[in-house]
Amino acid sequence: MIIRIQFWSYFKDLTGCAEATEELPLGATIDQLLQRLHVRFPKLVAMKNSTLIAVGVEYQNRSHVLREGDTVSLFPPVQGG
Amino acid sequence: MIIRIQFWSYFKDLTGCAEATEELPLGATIDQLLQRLHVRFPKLVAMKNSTLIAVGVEYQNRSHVLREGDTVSLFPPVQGG
Amino acid sequence: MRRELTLSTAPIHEATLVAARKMSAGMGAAVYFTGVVRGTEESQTIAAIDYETFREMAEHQFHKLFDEMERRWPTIESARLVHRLGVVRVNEPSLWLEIIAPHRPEAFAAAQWLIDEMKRTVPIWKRPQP
Amino acid sequence: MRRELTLSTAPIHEATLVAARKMSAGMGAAVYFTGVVRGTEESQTIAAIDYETFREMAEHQFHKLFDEMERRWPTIESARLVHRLGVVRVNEPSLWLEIIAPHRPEAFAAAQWLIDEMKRTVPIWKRPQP
Repeated sequence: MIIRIQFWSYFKDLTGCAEATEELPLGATIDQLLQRLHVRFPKLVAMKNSTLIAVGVEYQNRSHVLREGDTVSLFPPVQGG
Repeated sequence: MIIRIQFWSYFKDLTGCAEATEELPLGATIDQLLQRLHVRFPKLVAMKNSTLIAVGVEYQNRSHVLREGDTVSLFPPVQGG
Repeated sequence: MRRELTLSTAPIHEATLVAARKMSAGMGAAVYFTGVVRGTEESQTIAAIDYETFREMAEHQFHKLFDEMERRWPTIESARLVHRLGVVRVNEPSLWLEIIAPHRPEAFAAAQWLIDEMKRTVPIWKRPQP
Repeated sequence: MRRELTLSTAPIHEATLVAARKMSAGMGAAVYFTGVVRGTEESQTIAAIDYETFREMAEHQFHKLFDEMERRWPTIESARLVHRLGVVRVNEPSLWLEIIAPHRPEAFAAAQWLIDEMKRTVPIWKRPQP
């Protein structure tokens, strides 16, 4: 299945792009997606422990199972105000 | 000594006046003043436990010793806002 | 700490007060409280509240509170407080307060503290008008 | 609970927002918070902050917070929040919030809670500009 990925804030600088796609096996989790992305964008590895993850507009944890058509957002801690 | 008394808020309704004077012996306390006023304005007696007392612009308690020229204010609990 | 105290029968124009804000570059937080006359007082419908003050003492007590506020929250840059006197109709503001500080927590804490203390010590009284 | 959310690059006109307040006769308290860009960020002098958002998610997360606020403080009549996006210069407001409630305590509590939660969950990020 094809998963679309969005990067926000300085994660765009770290990856050099705002969006990417990955092809993953059916039933893959966010954790599996992150492993792929850490190979492809090694600068994200250092951010591992502070990375926030959303599918669509909801936060999800790393064990969340992805589905065809999902858009996954990765970003650093939020700082509104 | 002559002490001037001011009544505020509904204490004016209870006494029927905004100001009064009392002649008290030198060294008299607020407590002695209150005893006089309770005789003169009996409707103040019911308010005894909630009466706030100031000399000039400072709160004082009942044992405070008055001085010639003092202005004593008596009023119910404050309710700003 | 800059302080500005107004006890007046004039209506409170919040928009004008807000527009007059002064805030230096180190300040990040402005907290405002507007107290408005409610249509009921102790479950009775009212049309207005008549506010009375012992002005000289009220000003003195407010300045004591500002002094204490400055001791408790030394980073606060400014406090402005307006309390309306006389007849204030339902839905009109009777109290307006602005606290300016570098950060949120002290601005919120000081604003709440000041209103609580005012209600305890500043000689202002209300008379509901039916 | 009435709610109004604005995420926009337009400057925040507080006086206009305050003048547009709607408040029913049962309400006695309006609490405002204005967050202003400070001249230093992590002890570096800055000229502005550039705010970025993931708008669709930010709106969704704000509305979840409004829902939760309504559950926690059911007496609150209205919440209005404006967050500015893009470049906001030092001394200009980036955040404006209004909470209207019958009484002070819930208005202050809800205002502080909403800002704290926003800073935890709403996808908005800052980039200081030298």
